[in-house]
Amino acid sequence: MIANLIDGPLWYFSLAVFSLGVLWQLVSIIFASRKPDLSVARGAAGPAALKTVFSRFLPHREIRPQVGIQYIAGYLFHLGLFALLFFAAPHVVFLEENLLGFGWTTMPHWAFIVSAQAAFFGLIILWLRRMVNPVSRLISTTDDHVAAILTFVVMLTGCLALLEGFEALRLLHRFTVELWLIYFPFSALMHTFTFIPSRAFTGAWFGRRGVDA
Amino acid sequence: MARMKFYCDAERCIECNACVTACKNEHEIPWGVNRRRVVTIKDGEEGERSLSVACMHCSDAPCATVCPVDCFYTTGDGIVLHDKDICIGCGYCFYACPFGAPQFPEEAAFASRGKMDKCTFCAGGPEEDHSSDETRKYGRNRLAEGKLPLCAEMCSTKALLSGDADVISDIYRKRVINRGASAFNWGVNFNNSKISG
Amino acid sequence: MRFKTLLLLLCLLLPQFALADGPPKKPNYPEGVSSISPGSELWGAVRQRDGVLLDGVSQVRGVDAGILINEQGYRWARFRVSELTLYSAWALAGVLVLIFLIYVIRGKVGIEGGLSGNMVRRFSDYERIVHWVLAIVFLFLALSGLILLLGRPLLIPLFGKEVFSLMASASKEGHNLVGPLFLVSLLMMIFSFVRRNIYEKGDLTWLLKGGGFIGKDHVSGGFFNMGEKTWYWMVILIGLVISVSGLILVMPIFGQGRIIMEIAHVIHVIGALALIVVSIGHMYMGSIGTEGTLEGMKTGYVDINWADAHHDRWGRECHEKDLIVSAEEYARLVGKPSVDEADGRETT
Amino acid sequence: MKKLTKKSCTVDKTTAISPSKAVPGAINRRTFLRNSSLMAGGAALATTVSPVMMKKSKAATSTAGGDVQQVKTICTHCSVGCGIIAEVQNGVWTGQEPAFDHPFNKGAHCSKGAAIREHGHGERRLKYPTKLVDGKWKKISWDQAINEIGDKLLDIREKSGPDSVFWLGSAKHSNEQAYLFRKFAAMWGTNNVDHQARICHSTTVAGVANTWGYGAMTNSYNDIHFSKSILLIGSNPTEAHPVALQHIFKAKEENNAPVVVIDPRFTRTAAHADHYLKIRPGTDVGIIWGMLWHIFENGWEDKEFIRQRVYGMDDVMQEVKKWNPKEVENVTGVPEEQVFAAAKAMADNRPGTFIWCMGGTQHTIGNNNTRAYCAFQLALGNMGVSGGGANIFRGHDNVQGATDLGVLSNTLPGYYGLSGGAWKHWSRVWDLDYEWVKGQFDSGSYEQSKGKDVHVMNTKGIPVSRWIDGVLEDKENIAQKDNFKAMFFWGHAPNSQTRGVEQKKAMEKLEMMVIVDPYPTASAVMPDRKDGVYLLPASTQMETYGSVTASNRSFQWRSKVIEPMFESLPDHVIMYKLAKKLGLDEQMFKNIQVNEEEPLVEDVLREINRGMWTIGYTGQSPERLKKHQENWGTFDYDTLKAEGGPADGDYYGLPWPSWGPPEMNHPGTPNLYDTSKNVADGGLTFRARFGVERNGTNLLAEGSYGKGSEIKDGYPEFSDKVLKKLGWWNDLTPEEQSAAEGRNWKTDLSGGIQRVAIKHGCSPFGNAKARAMVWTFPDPVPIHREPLYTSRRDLVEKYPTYEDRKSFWRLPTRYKSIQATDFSKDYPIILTTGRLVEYEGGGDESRSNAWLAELQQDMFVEIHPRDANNNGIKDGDDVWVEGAEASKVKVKAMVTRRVGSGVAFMPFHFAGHMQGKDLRDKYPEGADPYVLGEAANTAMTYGYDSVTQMQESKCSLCRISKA
Repeated sequence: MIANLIDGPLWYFSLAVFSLGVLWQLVSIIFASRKPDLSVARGAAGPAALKTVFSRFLPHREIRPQVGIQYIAGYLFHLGLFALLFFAAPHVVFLEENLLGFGWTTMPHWAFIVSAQAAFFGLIILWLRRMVNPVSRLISTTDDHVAAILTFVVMLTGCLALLEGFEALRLLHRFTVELWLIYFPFSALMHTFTFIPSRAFTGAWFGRRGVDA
Repeated sequence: MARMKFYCDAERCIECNACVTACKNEHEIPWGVNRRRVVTIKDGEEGERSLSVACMHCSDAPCATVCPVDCFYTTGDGIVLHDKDICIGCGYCFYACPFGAPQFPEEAAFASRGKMDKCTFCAGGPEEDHSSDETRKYGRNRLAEGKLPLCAEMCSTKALLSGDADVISDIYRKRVINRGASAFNWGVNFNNSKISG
Repeated sequence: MRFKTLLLLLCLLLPQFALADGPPKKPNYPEGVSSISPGSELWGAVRQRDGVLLDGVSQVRGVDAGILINEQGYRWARFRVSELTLYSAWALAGVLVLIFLIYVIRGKVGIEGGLSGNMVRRFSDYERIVHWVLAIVFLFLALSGLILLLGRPLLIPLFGKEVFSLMASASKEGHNLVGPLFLVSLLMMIFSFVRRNIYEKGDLTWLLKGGGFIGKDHVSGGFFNMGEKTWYWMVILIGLVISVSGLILVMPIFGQGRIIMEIAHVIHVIGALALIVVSIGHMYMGSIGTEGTLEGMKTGYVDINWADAHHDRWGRECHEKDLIVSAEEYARLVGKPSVDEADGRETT
Repeated sequence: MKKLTKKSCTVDKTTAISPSKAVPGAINRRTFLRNSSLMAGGAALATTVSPVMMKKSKAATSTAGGDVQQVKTICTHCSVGCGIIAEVQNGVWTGQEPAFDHPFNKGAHCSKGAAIREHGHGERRLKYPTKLVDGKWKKISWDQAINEIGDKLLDIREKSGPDSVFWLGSAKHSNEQAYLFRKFAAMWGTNNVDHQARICHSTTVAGVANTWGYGAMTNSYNDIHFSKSILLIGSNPTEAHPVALQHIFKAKEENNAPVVVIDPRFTRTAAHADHYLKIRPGTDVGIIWGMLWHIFENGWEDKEFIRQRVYGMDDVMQEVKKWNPKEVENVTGVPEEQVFAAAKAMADNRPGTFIWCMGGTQHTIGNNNTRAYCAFQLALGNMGVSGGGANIFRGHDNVQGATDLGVLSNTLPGYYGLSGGAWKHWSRVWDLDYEWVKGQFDSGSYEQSKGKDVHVMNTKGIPVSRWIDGVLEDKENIAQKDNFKAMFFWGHAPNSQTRGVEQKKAMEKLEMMVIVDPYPTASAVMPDRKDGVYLLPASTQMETYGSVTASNRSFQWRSKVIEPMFESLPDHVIMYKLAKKLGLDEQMFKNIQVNEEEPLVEDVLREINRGMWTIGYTGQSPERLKKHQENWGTFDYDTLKAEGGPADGDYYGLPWPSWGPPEMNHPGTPNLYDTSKNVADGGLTFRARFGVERNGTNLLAEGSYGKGSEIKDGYPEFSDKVLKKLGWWNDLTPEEQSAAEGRNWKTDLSGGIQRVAIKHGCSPFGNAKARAMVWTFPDPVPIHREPLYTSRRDLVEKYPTYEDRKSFWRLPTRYKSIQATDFSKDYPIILTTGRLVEYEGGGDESRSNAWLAELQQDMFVEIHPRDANNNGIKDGDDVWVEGAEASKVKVKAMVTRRVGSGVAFMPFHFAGHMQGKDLRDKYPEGADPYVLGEAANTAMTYGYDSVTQMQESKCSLCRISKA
């Protein structure tokens, strides 16, 4: 009963919400009315935009001394999550069967586990820092916490279902995933899609003003 | 009620591994999983003997004792079976079993070993007899067809016996009586043959 | 021979694993005629052939495939289900009762003169992150571990096999996956805290005074007192033992045989139990046990009076170095709404 | 509880088609599959196999609903001939049940038999006709294949003559296929046809046949039940014939029969023996004479038996005198008390059976060994009695049949030889003009006899053991028109033959290689060729039907279990296609009905029945064999005789000779030369094959004759003249008389002569002495000769090998010139080879069977701890084993006391590696066996028997070094 709901309608619903939501978000960002930039162009916007997209992968020289564990954690989490999302055997097979109709080479089981561990570790530390560091705690919104915890729960249920022997655990994982998908477009999770344009925008904005951002 | 047992006659076992392949044949056991194996001791030396080992369906089975999820049960025939829907693949039964009967399909770093698989005395599992589920998880159910385990039935020298403990011991006793008469029983003795006339 | 040494190790580790086999004697056949269960007789004979563990060969590949009988397995199983489960259950119950009693008897240990509101910095952000990571991982592992250890006697009656095997499977997979993280956070813990946890003079008196449980007055202590240091070293040392034994269990790829696994398992469980039991005490002391302690791990600041009370030597240091921050300063630092913020105006 | 209650046998077998997946977690497995595609070979195995099986079982499940029918057939893995009950469902082989009522195996199997259902999976089979086109395997159609091959053959025939094509047949063929194959060669016009019997028991056949008449196992596996003692030499049935052990153990346990094992290795058989004699390889004659020395010394020989039924035992005694215990210990390495104890055990417990296999036959003096064995049994009077006899365990499932049917370069079917008379006889059977047959052959002459040219048709062809030299030897040195240009490997594994490296060269020199086999075999990958190789997928014996002759001469009927898989075709269909292409079908199938392209198997057997009078292949009609198959259960487990039932009185499988036409209802002969039975009931005397007297000595039996014989003494073989002399001529019907006129018991197609002889209680082939001294052989009395590559230089002078031969079986053959040089310095370790229970023969089939392959994943060499330590080798190391001819193999070292110090052993089933190089990628897609390894014979060396050209593969020299 519930199983059918999770495997069926809810899955498609969440998928729809996710894709439409993301699409709508991006579109609305693109067509958001912006004031024309009247500033005198002191530099090229394009290259700066491109540069910034990449330069932002590393902390600013000025603040490097203050850079803490959260940077490493950040990379651990994002890379780990990416790997296990797209190269874990069960995920690939799932996508192949339910979405794409084609699969690709997967990583060996041990690598899957290792990336999962990296992601877990990273996420926990990131969240802890959010809580521990007064500033970041102040600026954190409920959304941030919900997003973090939701993602954590998705990963947790996934790892609990590793044996692939129990239907209930699989459903639980899939259910949390569906919640996550539904929540995604309306949350900070959107940064998955927006971080590049936003960086580019900033880069362009400063670049035009000849500021090396 | 009958009490099902395996017995391997070390005087007859010749390590031909028929029991091993018969089992794989009957239950389509995948590569790497061996419900039954033949162990040879003193390999290549005087006194070499082989024994075919699988789940011995112990009366007081350590696997059942130690299983954290209590997935083992003993049938009325004294056959120790387990429920793969309950099993969590923790491997405790493998540590506990003196005979190394429990098998796991995936033994790798971090691998969740997968559900344990072991000799079922060709008696399937908890599911409906001959249901496709039973066959998929535990292989065929010969006992329900009134047949005995194929490994024993196909043993090249009838060294491996299976069935009601009493019947087996009768067969065995007959053999021992025959051997009792024999000048040479346990072990080869080509080296203690002396000029005697 | 490999097994002999293992066996030795085994006996050293667990007396109840000691072997009860007599000297090997050759089976003589005609006796067999009267045997009712040929199987037992044969296996008896096999056991006695070359002593305890019969090292054979098999065409079937796999760890220990050549071993005909592993006596230890049986002993281990017995030990696991009787002693281990039983004692661990008692230990847990015991410590909970104990703490309850302490709480009833002593209540929350306050600070005479109450809290001043003036704080001193005790832990940096990083240190607190490390602590909490370790804490989270540890709690998860402890919980999942206990489910596996005590589930059969305690939880199956409650939930039934089907449901419990779900929990158990989840626990096991989670335990295996998160396990290694414990080692990582443990290492972080070592590096960030080791300096302040080296024993020094004065710790002994703390011990003699029973950590303040005996008598009303507080016992003098440094940044960390004897008790905390001991707890720290327990965590580190036992933690390492648990991690190593855990890795042995989760990676069956180095051809480690069943016996090693059994030993590893026993060590793992005993070690973990020790930590869990003590950790309960630690949590109690750190939270409802003593006033103002939790603050230190939450915000990184503790009340100066608390410092003077519990860690007078360190407290004195703070006074001398004048590290004390006023309540307002503190509120600003930790981003708490300060006193004059009722009308919502930002004062930072 | 439900699960505990047993249900009745209302089995829904559809569920029983077990989807291999023993555990849930399909996802893992399928991704395993995906991952594995990245890996190669062994590494991938662990992961590829299960999915492979899954797919299969899915396919199988799709056939749900079909009801199960049980098919009776015979195992194809060895000569024991175990019965198999296959359960088939809508054409899918879904199950295998033990054949408890089968008289040979009582449901028992070895690992091979128990895994035979894998034939129904056939994952690694050769799937369609394939051709090598500039180094790549290319799928082609049957028609294209047959046409191209046929044209090439005709072209070669044009240029080099029919003798330039070598037809290498197989002991895996059914009797009918083997017969057609031999006939095919005859129609093509060459005697260059041969098969594995050459390299397996040819010395046995020659030695035994020349001793007492027939070259076959005299008793049967079951007859061992009556043995009071058992001697095995150069035989390891626990690995080669496991099911035979159930019979041996019966005697051991119930008759308290001592088991004597003589072998260089402490084999698994030896592990169950009472006496074990560890000899130095190649000293069989020495040890046997050593035992006889004690027997004669103590007067234990059966004097009366010898007087009545043995010729030349005195010469043997003379030779044996030289073999005093000291000499025996010096040559064989076995101390006196062990030899004595063994001899005494055999002498005290009669009748004793004598079992030998490849360990005795595969030597340059193989024929000496086999005759020494015979002499031993004759001395103890163990011949012609139940429980005694020479129980020669043959190798392949139908090597006995293929030998009987003359898939050999030196005879036509039925051991008729190649004489003009033989050809005329068979031309009559075939109903063909003798001149036409003759015309098919090369018109020239290769050798002379008594100053006269011998027609090619009557000259022995080149044997399989030497085909290499048939290709590589200079044209001038070969006694035929030209070298081989094309080879047919029709069910043959090259790795079962010595001199692997030269073999590779030979394969590369050929113009065309045609491999007809269910598997590509090593032949497909050994040579570095770019083209000119054809792979034709043959069906297994599970995919066709016909008769097969077990080691004990019993015929068994095989039923078809499943239809030919993939594009494979049964061998006889392929033969027909080829014959048609070569325009030989008219003659070849003159009296054989052909449905579409499949010759009717029953008709083929009937033709066999019409022609094979010599060895009594005449009584086993398809009808009688099928009747036996249907009534397995009615035959007695000990005597093999049917008590009651439709086959009442018959011996199981009508063990040949089953005299006369089927109508005569001869029950078959369970034990050869058994005078205690009436010939009509399966009794016999020794065959009068070698004349009636020699230099004044009578060769016929004296005072010994079969039960119910009207001639109370020895007598010659029967012919029209003999009948007339005896006044029995009129017992023949008029038709028979006209047919028998001028003929003898072998050539009288009416069978009248045999009928009458038997009617009077006589053996058609006469009643003579067995000869312990074969004056027609290089060594009339078997003597010991050191191997060509010997480590005992000190013995070479005393026991030298033969002189080189200029032209022997059309080829120069070397002996002394090799032994002359001392290799023992550089190659100190004796190298011998043998079998493993999991694999069979070349192993291409069994190594492609996942259930078996998993149990033997590495090619290895057994070496003694002493040699290991001397060469710094540890157990499990990779080592180079370099043969005395400098070809070497890279294998795993297994340090064990199984072999003696100074001896190394390698199993010969592996192939697919060549001198350290892995050839897996050279196999056609998906047809590479799961397990590959070095072929032991790559390192084995030159050396051929002085009578039959049997290869020396049991005794050479090598050096072993860490890789």
